[in-house]
Amino acid sequence: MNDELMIAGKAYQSRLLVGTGKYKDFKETRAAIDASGAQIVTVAIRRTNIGQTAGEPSLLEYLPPEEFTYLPNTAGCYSADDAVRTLRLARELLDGHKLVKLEVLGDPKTLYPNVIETIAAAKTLVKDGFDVMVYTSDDPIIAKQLEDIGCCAVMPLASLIGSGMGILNPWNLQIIIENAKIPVLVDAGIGSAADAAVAMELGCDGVLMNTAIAAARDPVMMAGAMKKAIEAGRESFLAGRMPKKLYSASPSSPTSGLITAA
Amino acid sequence: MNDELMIAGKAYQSRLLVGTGKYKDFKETRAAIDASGAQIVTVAIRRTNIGQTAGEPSLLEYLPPEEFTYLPNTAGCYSADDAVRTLRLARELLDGHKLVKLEVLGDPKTLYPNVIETIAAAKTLVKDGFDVMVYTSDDPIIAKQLEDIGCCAVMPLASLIGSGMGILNPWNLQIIIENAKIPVLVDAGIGSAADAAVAMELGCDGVLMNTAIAAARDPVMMAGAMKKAIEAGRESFLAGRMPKKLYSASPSSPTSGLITAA
Amino acid sequence: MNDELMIAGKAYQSRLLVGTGKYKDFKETRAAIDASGAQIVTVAIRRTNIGQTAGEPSLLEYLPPEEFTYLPNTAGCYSADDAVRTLRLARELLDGHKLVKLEVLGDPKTLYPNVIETIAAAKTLVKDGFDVMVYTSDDPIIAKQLEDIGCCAVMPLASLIGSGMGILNPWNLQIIIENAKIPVLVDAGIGSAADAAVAMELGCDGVLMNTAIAAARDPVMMAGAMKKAIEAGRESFLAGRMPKKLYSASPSSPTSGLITAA
Amino acid sequence: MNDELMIAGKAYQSRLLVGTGKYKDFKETRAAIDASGAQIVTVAIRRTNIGQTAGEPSLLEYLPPEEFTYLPNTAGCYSADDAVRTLRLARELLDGHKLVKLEVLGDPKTLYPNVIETIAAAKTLVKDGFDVMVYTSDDPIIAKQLEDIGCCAVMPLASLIGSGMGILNPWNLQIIIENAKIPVLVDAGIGSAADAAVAMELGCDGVLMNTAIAAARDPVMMAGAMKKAIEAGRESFLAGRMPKKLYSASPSSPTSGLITAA
Amino acid sequence: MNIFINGNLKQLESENVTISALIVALNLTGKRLAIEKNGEIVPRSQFDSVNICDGDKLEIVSAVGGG
Amino acid sequence: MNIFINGNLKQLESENVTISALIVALNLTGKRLAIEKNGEIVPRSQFDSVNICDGDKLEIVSAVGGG
Amino acid sequence: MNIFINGNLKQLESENVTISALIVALNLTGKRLAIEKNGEIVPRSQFDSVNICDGDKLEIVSAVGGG
Amino acid sequence: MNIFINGNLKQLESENVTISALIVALNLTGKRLAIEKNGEIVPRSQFDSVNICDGDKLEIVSAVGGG
Repeated sequence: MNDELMIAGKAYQSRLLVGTGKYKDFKETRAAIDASGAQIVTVAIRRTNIGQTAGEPSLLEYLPPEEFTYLPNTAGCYSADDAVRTLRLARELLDGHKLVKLEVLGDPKTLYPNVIETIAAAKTLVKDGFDVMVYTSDDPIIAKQLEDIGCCAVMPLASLIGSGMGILNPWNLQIIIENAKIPVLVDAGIGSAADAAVAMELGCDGVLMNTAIAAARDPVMMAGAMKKAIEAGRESFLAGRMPKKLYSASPSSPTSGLITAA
Repeated sequence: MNDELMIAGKAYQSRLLVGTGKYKDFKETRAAIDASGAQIVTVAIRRTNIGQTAGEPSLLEYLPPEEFTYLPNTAGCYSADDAVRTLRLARELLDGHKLVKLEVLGDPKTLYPNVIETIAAAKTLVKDGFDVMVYTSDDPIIAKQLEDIGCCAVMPLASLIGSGMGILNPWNLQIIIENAKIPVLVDAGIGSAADAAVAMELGCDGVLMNTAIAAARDPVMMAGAMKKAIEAGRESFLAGRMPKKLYSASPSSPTSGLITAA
Repeated sequence: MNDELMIAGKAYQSRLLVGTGKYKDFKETRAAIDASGAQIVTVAIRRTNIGQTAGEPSLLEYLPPEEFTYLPNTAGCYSADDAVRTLRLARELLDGHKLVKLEVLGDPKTLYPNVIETIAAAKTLVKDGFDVMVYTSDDPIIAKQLEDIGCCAVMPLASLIGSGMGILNPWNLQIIIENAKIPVLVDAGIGSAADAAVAMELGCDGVLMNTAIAAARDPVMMAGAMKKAIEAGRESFLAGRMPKKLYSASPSSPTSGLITAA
Repeated sequence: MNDELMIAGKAYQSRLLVGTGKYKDFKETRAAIDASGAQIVTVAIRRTNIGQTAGEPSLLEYLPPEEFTYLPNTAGCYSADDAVRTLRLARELLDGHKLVKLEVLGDPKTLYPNVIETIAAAKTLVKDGFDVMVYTSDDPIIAKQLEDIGCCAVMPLASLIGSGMGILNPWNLQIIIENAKIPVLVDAGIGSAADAAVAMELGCDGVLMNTAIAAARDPVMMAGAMKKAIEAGRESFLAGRMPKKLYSASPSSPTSGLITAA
Repeated sequence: MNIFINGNLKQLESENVTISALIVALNLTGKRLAIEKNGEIVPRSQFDSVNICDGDKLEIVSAVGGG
Repeated sequence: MNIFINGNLKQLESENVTISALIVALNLTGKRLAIEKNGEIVPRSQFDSVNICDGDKLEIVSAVGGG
Repeated sequence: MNIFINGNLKQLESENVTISALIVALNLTGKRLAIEKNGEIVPRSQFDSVNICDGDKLEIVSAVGGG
Repeated sequence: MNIFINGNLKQLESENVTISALIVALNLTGKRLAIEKNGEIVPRSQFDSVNICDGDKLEIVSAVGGG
């Protein structure tokens, strides 16, 4: 089945995007990402650790930019300015790389997005030529505004970052999906494979997660589970589920020809 | 990963059991079952259509008993006697085949199990040498009694047969799973791939479904989705999900080294 | 509004039935029951404490049988015989009192009902002339059988006794209510006033609770809250709620005459 | 119990605020509002129907401003300017009345709030001396910003206006309530009395509704149910509910002294 | 002269009409109203003094049932 | 003689004790009780007439708080 | 003679018909069947030896799609 | 001279140091970096030509694991 995810004009076979944080070491990071089948991986931009011993391994050696599409994020930014500044550095760092994940947070306790600052940053970044995948709340109006600004993908939360609470408000996501002409990816809040399947069955184009894999007892096995869950949910969505009804019209076995009728 | 499902002393690689009813034709039945990867398929026992043109194809030609483990059911039976009589005929029909699915229904409107008659039938069948996989309600006490009677697997409902409502009471299923020393399979009520993943994440040993596949817009694609969902849910259960918390303790990206600290 | 609850031919104005256990002292018990407005109160039958100082106060002095309808229960009974024996003693104790609450438990860990033993006890008690209000699971078939046996009220659980988990499976309760010609009361599992309102909105005829009141920080205030919640839920059910729809057809304010149209 | 709702320095005994739209006639409007016990009623501002027969009754004759606190709203406004203009007219209309309900909608299909325009309007209105009760989404960051701007109450939605879907995301409401130092009222989406009780048990200071009452089969009876539900939910919140646990530690009746121990 | 009331064209015979006079003419005496003239609110206290001129745009609003 | 009350052995000096007498002896006068003797309920009306014999098993119960 | 097959009356010319013969006559040769005669299962091994008599009630069943 | 690197004061003996030289001095040769000087990004192509002056504020960043 040819069912690719198009983001900023590029086609991806995997609808699972993963973060690279919170792993035991780079070896586990790589093993989990391989198991996940993800083609797009998020990275954070941080001050280089000055005075570190030369030759100390770096993330990029384990995840060569030739093999993966990097998605630099603005994690930890609480203002539009910081986010824009961070992504400009990321673009320089990654040789003009344009695809970025914008997130501007509202407070350090909930990590809930600040949609006002997010919109301001999105306008600047789009004008500046970035392909912006934007993390936001499940507010359908804000999601539409971000699309109108020119973001290449809108990424509403399922629940708070790192909470693993799953999809708290599927109805808002449904409205966002119905109204969007750009890809809608669920970002943040997924806690288990079933959560990922639910998101895809709602009609999401993809899911971005990190903690659900990295904080599992066995991250590599969970990464494989997530790969299958995303595919299962997607195919279930495309296959068209049976209708729900409190009472079934008909059992699965014939109601005629029962010997009990004798 | 070697993670087999043991039922009545036999090992199965697939944890998805499927029904064979409600398909357009036998060709679709076979295609869907192949896509599902199921090794155990349920069949109903019905009066032979007398006067049918010879050579008319039969289910068994499309699903040779050499390739699949048949699970004759008692669909449509409302008393222990009818169920026992039906399965004795099934055993004769299938050359002494001992593995059966017992279900005794309470009324034709809800198709909810009659646990009293189910227990009576289970006692007779076990004494009579059958390997009984028993469909029942999500009553943990009844489930335990059926195990004590000697059933080889207990199969509580997720919701009403053919309803596609998914798992209505995960808490009862959890109790049943905690208490059971025999395989627990969710039978009836699964409506989508996500439902199947949820069931497996609860710790079920397997899932039996029919309508969710046969009544999908594209049954073959849905069958493939179910295969992946069952595996995803199982691996997610084994991998050990992250803890849920309303507030996240920590974001996925480092909180230090932010340029914004400049 | 004249909307009485009829049980065994007697009319009650209150649809809230309460237990008398787990209170700090008899004074609090009485204060909470007065605040609840309950007319039917459950009591347990236990061995008299021999050698207790004479004149030590007893429950009956705080809740005179002339003011309240006693509902002796069979809490702690795990067999039909024990339950029947307990209620015969209760009848003698209460001068031939016929209205009783039958509950036969399945195990001490979950306190889930044993419906097989419950049915056996119900048959004996009804034959013996008792008016049986029967605690049971949310199995619609069992509920119907208990009605057919001649119980005067069927009382399915919302969730496990003392769990406060609220209504875990409203769909089963709905089926029970639709099929029943006798009063259906939710018994066990209610944790808060909202839970009680939900139960009544489903169409239950009443609710029986104990822990939700007795284990609240302020039992007397919670008892008053429960009284209002039961009445609110009942009147909401009778008033006929608005239809649910994901999108609203119409706002609450006129869409014409807006100055913004200027 | 003295438990008043303070809004803009004025104390109210009722925590239920109601709209005045969608009723059969003014007589029913008044009867329902009386039954609800509401002290604050919302009204819309619309172009006067020119050429209407003189003496035609008006809402104000049925709900004299001396008896009720009017809360003029901006229903139907899709921009900050329209909302501000509407409320300035309302202030003039109501002799300098300062308490208003600000709502700026995002689109006519979902009636979801436009939080960007809402914030802009709130700033202008607060500067202009209005006491602003503001309708918003369940975005905790936006809710906090509206509080910081100086609104006197923040009113997040439970679900879409007129949908009757109840509280779709109690977790967000919980965060808003925890962070707020001003009253938090749930506005929009309440469909039944149980929904109202759930909102109050979450710790909301009040609930504003219209359709749930006006569109009930019997609006006056539903209004009374809502009054009780609000009080029940409030008292349940104050009384402190019992803890939830899947398994109960203890039954409600004594576990010792059972005759069955004989 | 021609004025606009609530978006509709309205012809008035006489010139130099006050708001108060207009209210009477419109049969709205005693109604609780707020009035905007060319985008500016006219305080009720000035209804007698403020004149309406040709081409004025008036908004006349009242409170109605709403939620 | 020796009897069992609520599962516990109890010694009584005198023979031929009625239930009523026992209740007094047990300091339970005036309490609302139901009594089972060797598995059979003894109606309150018979408390004066029914005698207790050596080895009898008695259950004496009352109503307590419960849910 | 008259027999009942799956609840329907069926007339057979010849007497002394074996189950096997009946299967041929019913055009069911080669089908996988199980047969109950007057409530008793007839093992396939006995299809050749067991005769059908007037008034016998037969149930002939096979496996069909079901869930 | 004194400069600030990632918020920390750093003393350099020699004057007229290029970015490239600094990278060597900081033992960061071969690392994938992006550098901001006094709030302005310095393109990698200009690392050899751009000099650092006393009081300059440098941000040196790289990509790390994040979600």
